Amino acid sequence: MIEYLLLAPVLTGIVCFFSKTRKQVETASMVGSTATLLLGLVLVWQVYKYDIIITWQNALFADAFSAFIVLIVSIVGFVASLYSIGYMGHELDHGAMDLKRLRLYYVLFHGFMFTMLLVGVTNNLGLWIAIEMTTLVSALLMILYSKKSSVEAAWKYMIICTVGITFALFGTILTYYGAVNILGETGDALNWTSLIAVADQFDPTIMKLAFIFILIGYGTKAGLAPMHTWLPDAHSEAPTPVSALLSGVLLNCAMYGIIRFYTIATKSTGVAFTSNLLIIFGLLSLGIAVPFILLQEDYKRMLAYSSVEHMGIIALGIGFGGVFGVFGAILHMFNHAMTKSLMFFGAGNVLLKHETKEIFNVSGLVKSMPVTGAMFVIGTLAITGSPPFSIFISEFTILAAGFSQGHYVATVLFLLFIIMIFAGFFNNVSKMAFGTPKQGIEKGDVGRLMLVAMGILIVFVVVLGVYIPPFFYEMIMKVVEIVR
Amino acid sequence: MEEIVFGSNIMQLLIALILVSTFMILGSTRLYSCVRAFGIQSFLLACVAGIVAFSTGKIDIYIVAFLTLAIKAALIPYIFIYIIREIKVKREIDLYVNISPSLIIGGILVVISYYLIRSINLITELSSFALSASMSLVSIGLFIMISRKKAIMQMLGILIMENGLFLGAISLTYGMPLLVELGIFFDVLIGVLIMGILIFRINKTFETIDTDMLKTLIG
Amino acid sequence: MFTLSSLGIVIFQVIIIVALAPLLSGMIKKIKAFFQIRKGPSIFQPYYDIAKLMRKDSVVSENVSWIFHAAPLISFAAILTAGLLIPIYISDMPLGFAGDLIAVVYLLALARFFTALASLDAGSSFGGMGGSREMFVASMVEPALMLSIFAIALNVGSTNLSFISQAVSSMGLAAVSPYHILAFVALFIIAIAETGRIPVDNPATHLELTMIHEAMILEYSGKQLAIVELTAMMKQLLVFSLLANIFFPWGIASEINAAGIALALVVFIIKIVILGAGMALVETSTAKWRLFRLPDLLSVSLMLSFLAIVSFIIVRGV
Amino acid sequence: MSVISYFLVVYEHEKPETRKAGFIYIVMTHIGTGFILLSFLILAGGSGGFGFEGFRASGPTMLPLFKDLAFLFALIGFGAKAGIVPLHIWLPYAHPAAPSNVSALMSGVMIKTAIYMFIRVFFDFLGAGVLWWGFLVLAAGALSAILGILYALVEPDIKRMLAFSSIENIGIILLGLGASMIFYANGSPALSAIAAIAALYHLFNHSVFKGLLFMGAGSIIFSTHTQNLEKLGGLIKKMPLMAILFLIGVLSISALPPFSGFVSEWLTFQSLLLSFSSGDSLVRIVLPASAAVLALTGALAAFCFLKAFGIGFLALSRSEHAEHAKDANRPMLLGMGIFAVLSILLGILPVYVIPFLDRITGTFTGTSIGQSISSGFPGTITMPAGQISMSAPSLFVFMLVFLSIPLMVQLMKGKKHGAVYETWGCGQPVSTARNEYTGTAFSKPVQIWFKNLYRPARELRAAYSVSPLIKQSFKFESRIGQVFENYLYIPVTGYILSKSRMIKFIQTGSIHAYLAYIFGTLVILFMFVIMGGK
Repeated sequence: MIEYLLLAPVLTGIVCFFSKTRKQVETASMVGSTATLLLGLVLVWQVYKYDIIITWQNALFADAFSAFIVLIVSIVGFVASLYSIGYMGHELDHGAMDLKRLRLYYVLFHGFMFTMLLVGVTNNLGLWIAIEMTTLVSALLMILYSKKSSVEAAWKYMIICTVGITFALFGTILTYYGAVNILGETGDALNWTSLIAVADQFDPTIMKLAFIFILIGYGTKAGLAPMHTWLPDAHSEAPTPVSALLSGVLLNCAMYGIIRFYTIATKSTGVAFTSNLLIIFGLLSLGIAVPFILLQEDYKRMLAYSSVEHMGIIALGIGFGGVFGVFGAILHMFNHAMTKSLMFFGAGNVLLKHETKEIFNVSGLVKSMPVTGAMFVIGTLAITGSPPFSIFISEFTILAAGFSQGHYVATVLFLLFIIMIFAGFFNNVSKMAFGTPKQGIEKGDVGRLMLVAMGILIVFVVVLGVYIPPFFYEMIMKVVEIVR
Repeated sequence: MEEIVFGSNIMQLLIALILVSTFMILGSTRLYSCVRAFGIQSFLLACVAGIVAFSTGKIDIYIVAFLTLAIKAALIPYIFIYIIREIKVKREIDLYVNISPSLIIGGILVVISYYLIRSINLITELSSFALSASMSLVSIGLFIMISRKKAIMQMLGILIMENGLFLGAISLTYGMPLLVELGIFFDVLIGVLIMGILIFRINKTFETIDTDMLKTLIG
Repeated sequence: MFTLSSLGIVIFQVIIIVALAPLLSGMIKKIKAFFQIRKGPSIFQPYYDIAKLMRKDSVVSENVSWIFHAAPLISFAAILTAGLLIPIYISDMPLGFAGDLIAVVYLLALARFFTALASLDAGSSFGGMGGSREMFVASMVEPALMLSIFAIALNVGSTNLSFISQAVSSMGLAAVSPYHILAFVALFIIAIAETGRIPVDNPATHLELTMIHEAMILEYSGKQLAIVELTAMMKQLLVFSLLANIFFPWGIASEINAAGIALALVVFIIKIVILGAGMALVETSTAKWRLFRLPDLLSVSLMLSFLAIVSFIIVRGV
Repeated sequence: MSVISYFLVVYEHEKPETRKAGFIYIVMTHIGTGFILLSFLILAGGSGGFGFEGFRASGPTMLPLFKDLAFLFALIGFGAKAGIVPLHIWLPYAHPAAPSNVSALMSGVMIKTAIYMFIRVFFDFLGAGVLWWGFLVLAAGALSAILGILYALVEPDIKRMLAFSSIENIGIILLGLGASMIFYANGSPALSAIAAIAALYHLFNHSVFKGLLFMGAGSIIFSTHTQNLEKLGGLIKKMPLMAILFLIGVLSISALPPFSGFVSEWLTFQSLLLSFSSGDSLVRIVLPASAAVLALTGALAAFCFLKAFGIGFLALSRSEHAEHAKDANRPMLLGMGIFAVLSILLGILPVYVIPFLDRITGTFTGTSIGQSISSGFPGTITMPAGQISMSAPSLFVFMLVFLSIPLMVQLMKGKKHGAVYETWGCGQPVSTARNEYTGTAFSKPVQIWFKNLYRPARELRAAYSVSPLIKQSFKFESRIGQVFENYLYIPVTGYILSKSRMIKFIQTGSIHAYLAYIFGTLVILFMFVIMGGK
């Protein structure tokens, strides 16, 4: 069953490659992404029923957690492809893009989808290869516009992530070494299932070293604090649908990797070591995001830093542990993916109309682009964690976990940073959204398709804030079992 | 069984030579000499893999050894030379940290990694030597990336780290299952290809591949 | 409760207040003249003034609204209602239940509010200046007034005026303790400010710099001026009776019989004349203070009353 | 609540200062929510349940330090929402920015929800057993009352003045609440019930007359298109009906006898005065002192609203806007009328309101003293001790009776008014609106009295016509320094921004630096593990 899921994006990529006219490419990509979405949902339904699926002599495997990641990837992927039809179409008409590049874009887009799905479903070391491939494909996607800044961003992204991933490889090797002593030379010394069963007999010092390397390696990919430097450049320079995918989904896949190893490492090294590390990194990412959001001039970079902040929150959630903490973190992954891509789409619309990334020369959004403006403001409220929306629920659960687990200082700092980020974020967005529009910006919103895409996401953001469907709740509880 | 294999002094000699080749890269100021040294290093690595395969008699390690030889010793240096010739870049590498201090730092890194691995004291005497060599390879690779300005040198730094990891994998666990090794090689190859494309694109837009120019995105 | 006699007392009280007020101000003017070694007008001069004003026509400014006409009526009514609550010649006032010290203070505030409002109505700068200064003085007076009332209330345990006067009179001479005197002095200073006597405000002048109360009623003439003057005099009488019957309530009739009431009346007149003399003494001996030195004067009275409270607690040793 | 009200505040978002107001508003309330969250977490920490019963259950079991912490966070959190002094800066910005019916709602109801939660947390969850809590609330109340009214006094903008006066009234409510907490902690629930009734009564009154005043201000702005008091004047002739209603609002907020403000202020005074029967001597000193503060606030409130009504409505209109103002339309008057009637009734018939309030205070202070208060003569409120009683209806009746005497005297002889002539201006030929007293002049004495609080700054710019000798016109501008804002909020935000400017430096743009960061973290973590990190 997993193979079909992986096959779908590859097929669409190939079809897009061979299709000539713009109409063909767009229809092919639409059909492909709907297929991926449906297959993803089917997989989730199957996992919901049989708990674990292992195929292809256990190279591919899917349990509740990977199903959760697949769900995020397919939903955001579908909406992103919907959005990119409108976005790329607009770019084409305005001459920023020619047909050849457009076709290349769609091929790489679906390649990127394939690699992220692969991350979700592969077994132990396949994870490393999948993440490595995501870096490669997304680097290519970034240099679509041959602007100076996007090339520079791509180069930095490439170098820093590859360095990070090499460390992760070393970490994986160390875990493999630990496993081999116990499990012997058999092939499956790398799969999650066998590893978790045996995890508590590993030698603690090796596992500590391995966890450090993994944390730094996948931490670079997830944008945790000291290794986040590539994130603002990459996410602000990439084309909008790609940056939505990057910060909405790719960071979650990297976090998926960290949490996988966290479950293994904690069994042998004891909870204190790993969770303290995660809390330190979480608080660091939150702390570093604050100044950059407070004094930001470029709204896409502001959104990128808010991704760093939210990854910090997820790390904190896992670090706090307990049912509350992990549940909050997992829910936060989903909420963040939805809200962040919504915000990036909004930013994309603004970019198309105002052709500038400076917050200073954008104003009166609510007047000039009523629908996007409204959704952008709602998104801002959601992303900063104001009550009626979904992110508030997950942040609140993490806060409650922090308190009940006794990490008082961390929780107070967490709250303080959130408030400061709220102030900075709102200051910038209120400058953009309200007031009178700059001259030369005539009224009227951008493409209808894009608004539909944003509409779907708004539904998730608002509904989840109020009511978590039982099916969804059960799935997250299953994931929590796996992680704890 | 490890002691016998690693007991043989040939293995120690090979690992020592690998370290020497890294220092050659550290010490060289011209691009071509670096690429050549990298080629030698990969070749030596292939020999180490060959010996391990020979002693443990497992077929897939043979394939791995052959692959290292083919890809890392031959194909990648060729790609490097192609890139250098294509971009007509000036030969020497401009550096943040010039040669003598970087050599000293390389030395210190080797000592540190040796001390670190010894303090973990979990593996037998000799293979810990191989592990510390791989650790020092990784750290020197990172140092090269930090201290060299040219984009190509950063690519080279990554590949040196890759070699260090491969050495560590071989010495620790005689290589991973075949499927995984193939995946890693495949990834490394594509990585180099894409970095090449990137370098061409940088050269086209910035007219130089000196990373000092890449400083526009701030704050 | 609402028997004929209590109705009689109430009406008698009203008559006394209306009658005695001009007499009191006449007497104070007489005593002041005596200290300044001049003959001074007769003590019944205020009655003649009011009668004269009643007959005169009134001239009203054109840009005036209904407030200008309503203000004298409301302040007259407020002062008279306050008068009912203060025991003048009989200790348990039949209408005592309707309000206590705080109600009296706020009734005075109501009268002052409407006079100041009327002063603004005419649109002249005199009225504005008078109103602003009056409210400025009032906002300094009220906290000191409240604290001095608390000093007495703490001693007796209630703010009901008749209850206080009965309690203090029953305590006899023992009541004159240190905090009692402190509170009295504080209230005396406030009385000066409240009735607009020399150090705070000069009642006898029309010089815009020194007059506060006069400035407010500058626009009135004829019958309205008469009512306003009468209200001012009644307020003066009430403040004096407050001073007299709270601190030295001896001689107040406790039950309703002709002899007791007559005696109480005589004693009451003597007391307010003595107080008037004291006030006149203060007026002739001090000059008018600058407006922005008044806060110091009134903070003196504030501290005095605060000391009264604190000393009450220390003396009581509770 | 705060999020949606933010959108109401930013309704007319064209004007930049509305956006600034909205921003300050949402950030302050967000800080408030942050603290409230913290205190709820502490409360829930014990039993884990987030429902009110969970809090009620965990209240007594918590150890004292946590209890105090929960109390402090709740005070700061709800204080930010209610606008207690140190956290009040959003109120004078948000209210004038919002359309007036919204600000009527906000200061009438929204601030009260914060008070509701105050009571719920202090009495219900934490059991209000600690004495120093009461003193803290009392101090906060006194401070907010004094500073609120002082700033309201010198404020030329009507709606900002009303916003500041909301802060003052919140202060008065807190005074009542603080007193009731002190009595409760001292173990005399009857007294604390009275104080709580006083607080709740004032809360209810305030919503009524503040709503009335805000609607009045709204209709003024609607017809004269200006919020500045200095430009109004003479409105009583142009908007007679609205003027009467506004006057009723002004009278009740300045707590003058027949109106609602007087009753609640009287009750608060009595509750502060009841301290003489409580044992602790500190209480017997602090409470009368706070009564003095309350008296000062009351007097200043009368002063401030006299200025508002006098300058705004009486005499000649100072600008042509005010000249052409026409009376408010029917629905506005109706709305204001209802509130005016309500505030009169509340003033005259407190006896019916008190048993209703008593049932509320009975729940959380544990005793109901309803009957003892309204026992005596019908319509009077009698205190349990010392026959202290006050009957508002009878005061009103006496007023009416005594009103008739001077009225008859006036009507008795001769025609009502004599000649109508200009105002007396020492013989000046023409009395124009220019020599009328202005709002700032009216409140000048207080400004000089409290000058080191206000730090008034004034500026006089002369415009020269032809030669530097002949001055053509003067431009006078005076500003009142907002102490809290300049000395507390601006330095803090400045510090945060400068610190973040420093941190921004780490994103230098050079790839080598970024790699160095990764290398650094690796080394640090290594040391961490080697040292045998736990």
